[in-house]
Amino acid sequence: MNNLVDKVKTILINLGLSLLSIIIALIFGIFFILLTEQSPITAYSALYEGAFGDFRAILNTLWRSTPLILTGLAVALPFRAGLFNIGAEGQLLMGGFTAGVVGFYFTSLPGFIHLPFAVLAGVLVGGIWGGLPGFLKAKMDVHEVISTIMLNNIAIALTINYGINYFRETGRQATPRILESAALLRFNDMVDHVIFGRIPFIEIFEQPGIRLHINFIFAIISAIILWFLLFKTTLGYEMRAVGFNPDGAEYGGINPSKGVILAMFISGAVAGLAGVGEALGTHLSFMAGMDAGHGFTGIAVALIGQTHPIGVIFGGLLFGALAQGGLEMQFAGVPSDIVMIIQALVIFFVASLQVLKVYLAKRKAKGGVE
Amino acid sequence: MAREEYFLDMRNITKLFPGVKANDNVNLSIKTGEIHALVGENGAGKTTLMNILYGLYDPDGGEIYYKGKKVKLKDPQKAIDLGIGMVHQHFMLVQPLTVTENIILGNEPRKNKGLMLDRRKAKKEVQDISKKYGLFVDPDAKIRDISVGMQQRVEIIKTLYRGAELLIFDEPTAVLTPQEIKELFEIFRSLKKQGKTIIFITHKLKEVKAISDRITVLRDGKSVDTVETNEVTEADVAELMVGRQVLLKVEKTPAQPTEEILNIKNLKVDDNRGLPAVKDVSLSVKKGEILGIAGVEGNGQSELVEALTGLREIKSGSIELRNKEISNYTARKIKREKVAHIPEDRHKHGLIMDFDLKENTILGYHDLDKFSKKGIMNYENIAKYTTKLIKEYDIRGAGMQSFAKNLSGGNQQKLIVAREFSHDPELLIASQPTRGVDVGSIEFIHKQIIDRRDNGAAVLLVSAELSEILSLSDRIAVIFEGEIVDILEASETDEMELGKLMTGSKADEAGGETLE
Amino acid sequence: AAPEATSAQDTRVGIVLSTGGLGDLSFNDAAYRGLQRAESELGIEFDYIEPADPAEDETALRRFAERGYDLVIGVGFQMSDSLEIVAMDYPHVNFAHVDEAFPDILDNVVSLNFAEWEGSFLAGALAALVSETNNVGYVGGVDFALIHRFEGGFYQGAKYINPDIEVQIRYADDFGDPARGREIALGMYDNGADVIYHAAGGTGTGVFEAAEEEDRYAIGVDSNQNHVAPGHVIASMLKRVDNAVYETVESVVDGTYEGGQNLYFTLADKGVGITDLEELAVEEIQAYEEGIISEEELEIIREMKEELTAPHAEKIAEIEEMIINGEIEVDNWGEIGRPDEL
Amino acid sequence: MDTIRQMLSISLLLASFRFATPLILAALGGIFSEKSGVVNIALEGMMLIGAFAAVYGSASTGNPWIGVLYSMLAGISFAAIFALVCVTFKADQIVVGTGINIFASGITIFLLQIFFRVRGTSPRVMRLPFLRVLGVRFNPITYIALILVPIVWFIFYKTHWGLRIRSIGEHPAAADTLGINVNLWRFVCVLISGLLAGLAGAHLSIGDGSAFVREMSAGRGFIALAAMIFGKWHPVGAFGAAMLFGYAEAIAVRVDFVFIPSELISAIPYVLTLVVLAGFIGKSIPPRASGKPYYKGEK
Ligand SMILES: Nc1ncnc2c1ncn2[C@@H]1O[C@H](COP(=O)(O)OP(=O)(O)OP(=O)(O)O)[C@@H](O)[C@H]1O
Ligand SMILES: Nc1ncnc2c1ncn2[C@@H]1O[C@H](COP(=O)(O)OP(=O)(O)OP(=O)(O)O)[C@@H](O)[C@H]1O
Ligand SMILES: [Mg+2]
Ligand SMILES: [Mg+2]
Repeated sequence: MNNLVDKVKTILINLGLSLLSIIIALIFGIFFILLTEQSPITAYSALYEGAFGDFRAILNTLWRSTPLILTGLAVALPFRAGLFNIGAEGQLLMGGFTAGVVGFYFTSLPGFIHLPFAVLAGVLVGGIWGGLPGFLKAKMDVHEVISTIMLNNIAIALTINYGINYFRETGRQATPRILESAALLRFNDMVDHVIFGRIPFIEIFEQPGIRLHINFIFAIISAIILWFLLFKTTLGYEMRAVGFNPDGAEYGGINPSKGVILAMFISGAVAGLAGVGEALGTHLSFMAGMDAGHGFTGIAVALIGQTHPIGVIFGGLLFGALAQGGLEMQFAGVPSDIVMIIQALVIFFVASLQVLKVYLAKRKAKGGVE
Repeated sequence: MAREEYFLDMRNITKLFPGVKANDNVNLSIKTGEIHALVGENGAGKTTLMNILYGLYDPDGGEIYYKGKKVKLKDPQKAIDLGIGMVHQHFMLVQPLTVTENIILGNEPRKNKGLMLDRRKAKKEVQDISKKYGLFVDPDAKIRDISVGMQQRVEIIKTLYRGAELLIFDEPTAVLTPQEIKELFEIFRSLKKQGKTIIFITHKLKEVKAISDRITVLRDGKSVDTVETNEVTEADVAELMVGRQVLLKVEKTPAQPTEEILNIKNLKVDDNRGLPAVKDVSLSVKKGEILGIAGVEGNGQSELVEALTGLREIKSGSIELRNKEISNYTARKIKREKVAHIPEDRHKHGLIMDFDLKENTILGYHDLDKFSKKGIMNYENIAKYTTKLIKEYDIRGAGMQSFAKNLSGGNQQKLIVAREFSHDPELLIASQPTRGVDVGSIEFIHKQIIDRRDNGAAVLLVSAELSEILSLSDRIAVIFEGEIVDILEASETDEMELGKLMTGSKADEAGGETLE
Repeated sequence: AAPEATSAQDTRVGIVLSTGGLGDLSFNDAAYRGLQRAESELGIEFDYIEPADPAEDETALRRFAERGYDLVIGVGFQMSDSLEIVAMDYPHVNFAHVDEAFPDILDNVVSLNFAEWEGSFLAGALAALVSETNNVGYVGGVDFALIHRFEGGFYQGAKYINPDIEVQIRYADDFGDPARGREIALGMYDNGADVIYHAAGGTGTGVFEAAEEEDRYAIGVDSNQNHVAPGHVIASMLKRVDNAVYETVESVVDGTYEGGQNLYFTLADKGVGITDLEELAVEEIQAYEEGIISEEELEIIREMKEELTAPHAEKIAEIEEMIINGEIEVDNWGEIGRPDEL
Repeated sequence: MDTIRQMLSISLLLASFRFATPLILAALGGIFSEKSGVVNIALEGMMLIGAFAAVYGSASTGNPWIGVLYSMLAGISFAAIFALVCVTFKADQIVVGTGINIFASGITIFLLQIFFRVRGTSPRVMRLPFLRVLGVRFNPITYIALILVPIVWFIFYKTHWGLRIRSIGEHPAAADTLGINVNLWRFVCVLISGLLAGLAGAHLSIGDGSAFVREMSAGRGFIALAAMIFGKWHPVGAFGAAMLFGYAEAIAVRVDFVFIPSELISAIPYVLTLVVLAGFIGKSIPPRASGKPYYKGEK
C-alpha cells in the first residue's frame, strides 16, 4: 500500500520536474522569439492552442506523437538489452514501404485480409531490418551503431530512391495510393464503422481535420506489450540481464545472442509499425520524406522516457505536442527554425533536470537518517 | 601518548549515506611506523573511513590530524600531497594500460618538461622502487595480462612512487594466494623498516595476528575499541567485531560418501588466449563428500569450474553427471541437473548488480515453474521466495527492492549462497565461497556447505584459502599447471604438504606455511 | 495570429511550402518571390508555412482555409493529395497548387505546371553549341519523375544539336549536399565534359564551384543563377513559378480566378525559358545593385555573354520558335520515362 | 572493365581524400570525446554549425582563414554547451547529443536569416585557396586532416595528456584517485572534439565549397561516428575507415556501374562497409566508461 503511494509520488515528482524543465526551456526560447521581432506571448499561446487548444488539437497531438512513441520504443527496448539502435529511421522506412506497396498492389483482397496483411508485412520487414544488425552483432561482433547507420542509408536507397521509382504512377515521389481496404481506420470515419459506429458519442470524432488514426491505439498497445515483455516475462528478464551484465546472464544460463537478435528484431518491428502507420494511416501511400527524422527523434523520446515503455509514451506525447504546437507557432509568425530551437532547448533541459531528480532522491534518502 | 603525537588521528568522523550512518563518531589513531589493522563486519564502515582519509568522500563531521596538524582532505590530490597512499579494495587500475603507465599516471616524467612522456625514465623509476622494496613487476606488461598479486604490487608501487608515508590497504589479501599473501607481508615488513606507516583492512584474523601491531575494531559504523595485537586472541577480536562468540573452527563429522555423481575423464580446456589451461584432468566426486581443489590461482581451476558449469567449451575428454555425458550442455541445462554453482567472481558472474534482490534470487532459475509459467514471470511467488531467503540466510542491509550493487560484499555473497543452496543441489560447485566476507558470514557459509554435504549432496570446493580447504574438505585434489598432481585425505595432510604440492614438488620453500 | 475577418480589398494569401523550405533555390523561393511581388504591386498580404514534416501539409493548408484566407497555395508535388482533401472540405476557398497536375481537378483548384522539358531542351541545345569537347553533363538532385523532366529536355536538346554528343547523367540523391554535387561535376569534367546542367537545388552550388575550379561551364536552373559563379554559369533555365503564382494571386484580386484547370506554363507563354544570352538580365543587374556581385563580376558576365553565348542566341531563338510552333516535339521523360537505350 | 579502370583511377583516389576529409576530422574529434568517456553523437550538429560559421567568418571579413577560425570557435561553443550539460550537469549524453543536432539545424537557418537575410542557402563567399603539394591539389583543410592523424596518434600514445585521457575513459575513478580532475579533462576533450568537427564543417562550406546550404553536413557526422567505431577508436584506424568511406562515396558519384540501377548506387558505400565489417573486422570495444557520467566517490 505504502508502496503504491510512493510510486504515485515519484511519478508526480517526475511529471512536475519535466514540466518545470519545459517551462525553463520556453523561457530561454523567449530570447530567440524576440530576435524575430515576434511576441513571445502570442507565440506561446499559439504553441499551447496548437497542441491542446481544443478537442481536435488534442487528438492531433496524439496523432503526431504516434510515430514518435513507436520509434521511441524501438530505441528503448534494445537500450534495455545493452544495444543502441540508431536504425529506427531505416526500419521505419522499410516497414512503411512494404505496407505501402502491399496496400496498393493487391487489388482484390477483402479488407479483413488486406489490412492485416499490409500491416503485418510492414512490421515483419521492419523487424527483419532491425534483426539484421542484431544478427550481425550476435554472430559477427559487428557494432550495432555502425550497422544500423549503414542500414539506414541502404533503406533510403532501396525505398525512397529505387522503390518509389519502380512503382510510381503520378508525379508525387510516392508509391501509388493504397486501396481503401488497406487503410488504417481514422477516428474521423469511425461513425461509419460497423463496430465502432455503435459506440455512443462516437460522432464527436467526426470533425474535419482530425487526423488521428488507429495506429495511435496500436502504439499504446505496443508500449504496454513491451512493458509486459520487459518486466513480466522471462524473455524480458533475460534481455535486461544481458543488457546489464552479459557475463552474469551467461552464468544464469541465458544465451546472450538470442536476446540481442530478438530485442533488435522486435525493435525493428515496432519501428516498422511506425512506418506502417504513416503509410496506411497518415499519407495513404509510402511517400518520400514521411520518415521526417522520426528515427532520430525517437532516440530523445526513448531516453527522456528513461527507456521505460510507459515513460516513452510520455516522451512521445511531449514531442508530438511540440510538433503540433510548433506548426501553430508558425501561424503566429514564428519561423520553423525557432520551433526547432525550442524543441532542442526542451531536450536540453529535460535531460539536465533528470540530474536534479537524482540529486533530490539522494537528498531525500539522506534526510531519512538525520 | 597525547593525541597530537599520533602520526594520524581521525576524531569523531561521521559520514551519512542515504539511509545509512556509515561512520558514526569514529575515532582512529595511528602511530608512526606501525602496522595498524582495521577490522569489522561487512558494512561496518571501514572502507568509508578510509575513503574519507583519502579525500574521496567529504565527512559530515569530525576532524583529521595528520602529523599533529589539522588537515582538510578535499580531494585525493591533497591526500597524495600529504603523503597518503591507498590501495583500494577494488583495484584502481586501467586494464589496457601497462604497469608503468598505471604507476606514473597523473605524475608523468616528461622529456625536457615538455609534452612527451619519458618512458625510459618512468621505467627506471619503477624499477628503482621495485628493487628498493622487493616489489618485482614487469614494467611493460599490460595490467589485463598480469595476475591479481602482481596488480596489487602495481598499486603499492603507485603509492610509493608518489612518496607515500602512510599506506592504506583495503582488504589486500582477499584476492591473493597464500604465497602472494606471504610475499605481501614481506613487503609490509620491508615498508615498515623504511619507516612507512600502514593501515591494513582484512577479514582474516590470522593475518591480523600475524602482521599488525595494533587493531581498531569497527561495528555498525562506530569504533568499538583499539587494542594491542599481542594482548588479544583471534577469538577476542572476532567477538569485538560481531558482538558475540564466533566459531572460528569448522565443526564437522566424518564424511559418509555414497555413490559417485560427477566423473571427469581426461578433460582438456583452453584459457581465454587459447592456451591449454586444464590438461588431462580426471576426477570424481561422490555424494556426501566435499572434494577440495587446492592450487595457486591461475593453475587451471577457474577454467575447470567454467567447463563443469557450461561456461567454457571443452577441448576433449568427458564430464559425466550420474553417468550421463554433460560436456556439451549449456549452463542452463546443467543447472537443471541439480548442479549449483557459486562463482569465483560475484560481480562478473554471480549477480546482475543493477537487478534488485528479487530478480537476483532467481538468476539461472527464472524459468522454473514456480517462478515463471509459459514465459510469464510470477513475481508474487518470486517476492515470497526472496523474503524467505532474506530471512533464512540473514541477508542484511536491504529489502528485496534494493539493488544488488547496494549490498555489502558479504551480503552479496550470502545472496548467491542462498540462491544456489535453495534448490536442493545434488552437486555443489563452490569457487572461493568466502572471499571478502567477514568472520560471521564465513561461519555461516561454511556451516551451510557442511549441511549440504550431510544432506547427501556432493561438493566440489575450490579455494585459494588453504585453511578453508583443510577445514572443509574430506578429500583434497591438488592442481598444478592444469594437472591434478595428487589426491589426499584431508585428515592426513597439512598446509605444509599442500603448499609444496601446489607449487610443484621442486619449490620446497614455497607454499602456504604459517604466516609468521 | 491573423484576424478572422477579411474585407474585400485586403486579399490574404496563405502558402504552404514544400518541406525543403525557403532557400531551396527552386520552387519554394520562386513562389515566395511571386508573393513578394504581389505584396508590393497588388497590396495583398501573405503568410507562409514551412512544414517540418509532410504530415503537416494537410493541417497547414486546412488552417489557412479555416481562417478565411482568400487563396491557399500548396507548393510541390508531394502536397497534391493533401491539397485535394482540404480543397474538398472548403469549396468556397480558392486553392492553387504548384508542380503537379490533377486528373480530376476540383472547381476551386488551379494547378500550375511547367514544361521544364522545353526549357531544359534549350539548355541542352545551348550546352551542345558551346561545348568544344562534344561532351556535356547533367546533375540531378534526386532520381525521380519531376527531375527526369529536366534530364530528358536537356538530353534531347543536346542531341538535337549534335547526335554524337556524349551526355553524362548522374544523380546526387540529395538536394542539399553541395559536396556531392561538386564531386559529381568534377568527375564529369574529368571525363571530358565542358558544360554541366544541374537540376539539384542546393547540391547545384557544388556544380558551380566545380565549374569555377576547373574553369569550365555550368548552366543554372529554375531561377537566374548566372551571378552565382560569374563567367562560369553561362545561362539558366528559367521556371517562372513566381510569375505563375503572381498571376494567380492577381486573378483572385481581380475576381477572375477560375478554378478547375490544370495550367501548363510553357515556352509559348514564357512560363519556362532561358536567360538572356546577349544582354545582362534584370536579376544580374539587381545582384550587382544589392552588392551580391561586384562591378567586375558583372562585367565578366557581360563579356561572357558577348563572347560565348551571344553567337548562339539566334540559333536558340530559332529552336524556341520551333518548339512553340510544334516543329520540334520535346518528350516529357517525367511522363513517359527514360528511353530504353539509356 | 571500364568500371574497374575507373575504380582504380588517380582522380578517384583524390576524390576519396576530399570526401574523407570531414570524416577524418570529425572521427578524430569523436575519438577525443569518447576516449575521455563522453559519447558524442552531436558531431553532426557541430559539423553543421562549423560549416555555417566558416561562411559567416569568410563573408564578414573577406578572409576565409578567419572563417576557419570561426568554424572552430563555433564547434567549440557547441561543444561547451554539450559538455556543460553532460559533463558538468551529468545529463544523458545521447539525449543531449540528439538535442544539439536539432539545435544546429534550427540555429543555422535562423542565423542565415539574421546575418544574410536568406533562408536555406547562403551567398557564395571567399573560399580557401588550393595548395599544391607533390603534384596534387587540395584545400588546406585536407592537409590539416592528414597531418592531424599522426599528431593525434602522437598525443594519445606518446604524451602524458594522451595517457590521462585514455585512462579517464577506461577507469575514471582510477584517474580520480591519482588526483586527475576527470570532469575537467572530459570537458576539454569534448571541446577539442567540437573544434575538429567544426573544422570538418569548414571543409564542406569554404574548403571544398564556398557557400552554406541548410543541412549540408548530410549525415556525415554519423558516418564519422561509424568510422571511429570501425577504426576501433584509434586515430590511424579511424583514418583508414574514413578513407574507405570516402573511397566508397567517390565510387558512388563517379564510377559507372552497368548492372546496378542508378538509384541504388548511393547505397554502395554502406553495403560495402557492412560486408567488410562482417567479414574482416573483429569486435570493436568502446572505452569502458564511455557514456557514463562520472560522479566522485562512486564505483
Ligand atoms: N557510496 C555509498 N552510497 C551509499 N551507501 C554507502 C556508500 N558507501 C558505503 N555505504 C554504506 O556505508 C556502510 C559502510 O560501508 P563500508 O564500505 O564502509 O563497509 P566496509 O566496512 O568496508 O565493509 P566490507 O567489509 O564489506 O568491505 C554500508 O552499510 C553501506 O551501505
Ligand atoms: N551506490 C551505492 N549505493 C548504496 N550503497 C553503496 C553504493 N556503493 C557502495 N555501497 C555500499 O558500500 C559498501 C561497501 O562497498 P565496497 O565496495 O567496499 O563493498 P564490499 O562489501 O567491501 O565489496 P566486496 O567485498 O564485494 O568486494 C557496501 O556495503 C555497499 O552497501
Ligand atoms: Mg570495504
Ligand atoms: Mg568487502
